[in-house]
Amino acid sequence: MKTRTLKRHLNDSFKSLKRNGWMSVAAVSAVTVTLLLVGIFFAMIFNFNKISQDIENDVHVRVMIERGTTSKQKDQLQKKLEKIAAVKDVTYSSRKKELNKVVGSYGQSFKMFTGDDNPLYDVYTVSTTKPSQTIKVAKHAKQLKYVYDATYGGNNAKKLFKVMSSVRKWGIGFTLLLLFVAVFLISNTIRITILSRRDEIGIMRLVGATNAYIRWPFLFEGAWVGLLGVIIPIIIIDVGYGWVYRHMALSMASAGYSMLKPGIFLFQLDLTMAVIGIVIGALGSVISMRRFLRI
Amino acid sequence: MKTRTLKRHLNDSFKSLKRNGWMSVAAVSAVTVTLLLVGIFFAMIFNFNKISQDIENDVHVRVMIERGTTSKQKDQLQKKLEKIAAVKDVTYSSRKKELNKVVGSYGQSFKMFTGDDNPLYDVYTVSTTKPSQTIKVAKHAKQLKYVYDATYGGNNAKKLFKVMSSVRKWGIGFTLLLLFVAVFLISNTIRITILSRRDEIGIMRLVGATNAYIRWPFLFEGAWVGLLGVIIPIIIIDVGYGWVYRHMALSMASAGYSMLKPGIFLFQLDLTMAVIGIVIGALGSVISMRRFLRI
Amino acid sequence: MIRMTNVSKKYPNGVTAIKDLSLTIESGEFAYIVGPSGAGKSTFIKMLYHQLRATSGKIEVAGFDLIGMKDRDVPYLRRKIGVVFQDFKLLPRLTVFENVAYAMEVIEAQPQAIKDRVLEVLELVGLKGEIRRFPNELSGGEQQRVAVARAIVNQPEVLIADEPTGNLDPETSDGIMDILEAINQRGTIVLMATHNKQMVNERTHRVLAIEDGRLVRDEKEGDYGYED
Amino acid sequence: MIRMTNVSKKYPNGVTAIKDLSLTIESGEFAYIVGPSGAGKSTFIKMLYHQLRATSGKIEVAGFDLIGMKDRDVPYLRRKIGVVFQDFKLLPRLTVFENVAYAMEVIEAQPQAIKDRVLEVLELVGLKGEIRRFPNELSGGEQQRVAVARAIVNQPEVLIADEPTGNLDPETSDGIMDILEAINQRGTIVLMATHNKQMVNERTHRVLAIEDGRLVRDEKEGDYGYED
Ligand SMILES: Nc1ncnc2c1ncn2[C@@H]1O[C@H](COP(=O)(O)OP(=O)(O)OP(=O)(O)O)[C@@H](O)[C@H]1O
Ligand SMILES: Nc1ncnc2c1ncn2[C@@H]1O[C@H](COP(=O)(O)OP(=O)(O)OP(=O)(O)O)[C@@H](O)[C@H]1O
Ligand SMILES: [Mg+2]
Ligand SMILES: [Mg+2]
Repeated sequence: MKTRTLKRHLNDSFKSLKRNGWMSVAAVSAVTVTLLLVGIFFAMIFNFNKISQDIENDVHVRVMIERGTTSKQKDQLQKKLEKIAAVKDVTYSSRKKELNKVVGSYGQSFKMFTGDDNPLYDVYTVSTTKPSQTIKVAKHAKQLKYVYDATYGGNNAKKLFKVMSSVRKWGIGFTLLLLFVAVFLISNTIRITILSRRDEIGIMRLVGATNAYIRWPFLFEGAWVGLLGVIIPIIIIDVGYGWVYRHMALSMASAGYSMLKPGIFLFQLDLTMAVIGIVIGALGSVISMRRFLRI
Repeated sequence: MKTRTLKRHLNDSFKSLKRNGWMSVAAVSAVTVTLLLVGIFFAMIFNFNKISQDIENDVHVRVMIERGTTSKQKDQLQKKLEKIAAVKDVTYSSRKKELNKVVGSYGQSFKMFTGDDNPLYDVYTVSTTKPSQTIKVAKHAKQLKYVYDATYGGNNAKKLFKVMSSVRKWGIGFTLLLLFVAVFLISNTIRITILSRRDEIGIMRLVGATNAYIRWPFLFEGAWVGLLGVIIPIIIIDVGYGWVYRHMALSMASAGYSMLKPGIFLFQLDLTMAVIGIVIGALGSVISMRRFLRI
Repeated sequence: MIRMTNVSKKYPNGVTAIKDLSLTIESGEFAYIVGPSGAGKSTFIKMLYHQLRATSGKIEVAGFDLIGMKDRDVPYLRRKIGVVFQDFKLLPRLTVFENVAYAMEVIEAQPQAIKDRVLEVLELVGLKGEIRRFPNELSGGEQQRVAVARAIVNQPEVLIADEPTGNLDPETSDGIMDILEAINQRGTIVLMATHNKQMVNERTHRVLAIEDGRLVRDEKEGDYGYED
Repeated sequence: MIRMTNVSKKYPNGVTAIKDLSLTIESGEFAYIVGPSGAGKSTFIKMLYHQLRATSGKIEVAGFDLIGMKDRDVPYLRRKIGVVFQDFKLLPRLTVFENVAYAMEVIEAQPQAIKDRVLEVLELVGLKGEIRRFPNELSGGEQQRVAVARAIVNQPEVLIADEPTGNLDPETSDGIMDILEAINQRGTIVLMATHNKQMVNERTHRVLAIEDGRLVRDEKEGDYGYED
């Protein structure tokens, strides 16, 4: 294609966008609303994922050390623990400290067991790189020397795991669904606008335009619709996310979790939306007009 | 309006729907996809709500009874507990039983404390009607006679509360957003189809049709588009939800939670979708054509 | 009766298509509107059934005052006027029968009356065999005849036709003219823009010549008057 | 050269609009197509530039074999043919200038050449003052003249005009005819469907009469031939 022709196509696409008036506005706003939904939902689902991981990562393996283990042997044990695949870090907590924790949640009456009466064990708290590895690590740890027992969170944690992972599975499914919906709705809107212009396309054919020649301005017009449609969602998402991030960060942090940092995440999200809008706008346009490009 | 005229309008709307061919198909499929999204999302969010409530409801207030309290006094206490506002039910668990629980999660070494050595207390487990009342109930219980202490879940539960409630808050926000988006997208699609028929509307005006006369068939046509558009989502949601329910029910139950029962829930969901589709289809149609009904 | 007093029409793009035009057409008159392409004939006609609002002046048609008319009264004016549009303006999604019937349906006529009357006028314009077709399945002349049928179906007080024979062969044109004259005989005002010199000269009626938006000639028994 | 051999055209609705029609038009000829409304003139014309595919028979236009032609070759046929459509077929979103220019743009002409040539033909049809207007801001006759301008702008090998003067006053019609005859003088085939009896009789050329889909008359120096 000559640059002159390309320029003409670009020009034509602008003109057409402008002269289609309300039709263009309606198409652009369909893209806007769809992508706004996509953007907000994606921001939510990815953060939910992040936080649910934070929660899962809260769950550790408690490795109880047999009584009478010397501190050298403990060091040995620690090294062994650290070598288990998927172990991130290992922290030590004496039985005394452990008792204090129990006192905290089960009441003052445990206080009488301080000192040698303390029925608890010294403990290594082992955190894993992947939450799903917790059970495996616990089993492994149990077989090590000097280990009295190795437990992990218990029933509550298991439940939480299950809920989180099923919510996340549904989240992925819904993300894909939403993507499909967005693609469909945007291309469908473009299709309707093209349907209403079939006569125009027919006339272009009748005065000797090749299909390629007709297609280009429509392709560009679809792309403009997508581009214009993506601007508002990007602004709203970027500003809104920043606001939420600033206002939630503290309360999140106090609960031990954190949202995704705006920088890269927003960039990726914006890019995703722009690609959906522009690519689907352009492709939808070209694909919808195919059937009008006969005879 | 005469019934004859009404029949004619209905007739005209059918004809028009049929004769608009691909345009009608495109409009109907826009409604279909939008409502499918709404339906699936609503099914998810309401179930998520249900389950998160189940989880929250798992959290109880543990009221420890002072040692030496007679069983008659305990009954008194139970009655008092039951009288606290927002208390749903109160179950008794002896210190022996409690110890077994501790043994379960902290290891066999506690076994030595059975019998009179048992450092634990008899306990009333109090469940509240609203999870948010837990803290209040605990405080109240603490001040009662024969009560040694009253605690609730502890740190983990608090975290969970926070996460759940914020997820739920976001869920409501997103539900509203999705509703708005659905309404907008459906009416926008209808608007585009009407825009492409402005000439038609103009001709109707020119041959002496009143605005009301022109409006009715368009209103009905919009309603048909909505009605046709809602059929597939309803089928998919009903069948799909039934399937998911059957397949998830067991694993859910084993985790102690349950999904919403299909019966009434699906009826409400279907109704919501039908109302959105049909009402917005009809209204969108009438509102979009307003500006073409001048001169 | 149609009365225009000092009517002007300026389009948004700045073109003044009708300039200070005054005329009166009495009930029962038959008048041609002639003039070169772009003279303002269609603009003049469009103001009569309120498709266009005059920029200034007074217009009175069939007892309606068109200036300051409320939008909701416009349909009632139009029901007294039958119009053959220069570009036909048929409803593309309705069949020939339905297009003509539509004009009767809007006044909520009886279904049987509609059926009878529509078939009657379609026979009159020679299209009884095409009632199930859609406008895009018709020849240019056939579409024009459907437009004529629709304009006359309600037996209007005023019949306005913008080149009703532009796409017709002389024989068919004559048939249409016979119909229009018959309607005129029953007291309907017929107002017809045309470029058909022969017709204007042979079937003499009042002639209104418009040039560049002005009424330049108004003759009771006129002729087309332009040389070629 | 245009050659049709035993061509028939049956529409999907069952109407056979052209029946076993054969004819040859040599380069440089000027031919009228006459016949009553609905005779099949437009159908005949639409087959020549492949808007319609013949149901049977052979068609050859400007060196192209139209039967079994591939869709992608159709534009190249059409670039050799200028067409004035009965319903104008102007692009509603383009101005008068852009509409005419479009036919030159598709063959990727130089911008300056386009500008010069478009203004030239618009002047020829008397619309130089309206180049910035959109089709719906034009009178019927003006739209028709834009259609004529677009048809001739590329100096086509074949010029097909379906009632190019139906909406024009006799004087303007004469102007258009002058243009068509001048183009014909330069060797272009001109094929023109018309109902204008006077024109056919005064400017004598070959006359092809179609009735009910059949070629019923083919005269070298014919006349309109229908009485009224
Ligand atoms: N919608 C419009 N907007 C702007 N200008 C217009 C519009 N319609 C017509 N015009 C201009 O107004 C003038 C009169 O147009 P009109 O259609 O009344 O002419 P006419 O006498 O009917 O011509 P014809 O015989 O070609 O149909 C013309 O110059 C035309 O270009
Ligand atoms: N798209 C179509 N589908 C079905 N039938 C059609 C179609 N177009 C035209 N016809 C029919 O074919 C016949 C010939 O139509 P055509 O348009 O060729 O006539 P014409 O000679 O051009 O008439 P006119 O002088 O009125 O323009 C007519 O009976 C018409 O109703
Ligand atoms: Mg006109
Ligand atoms: Mg024709």
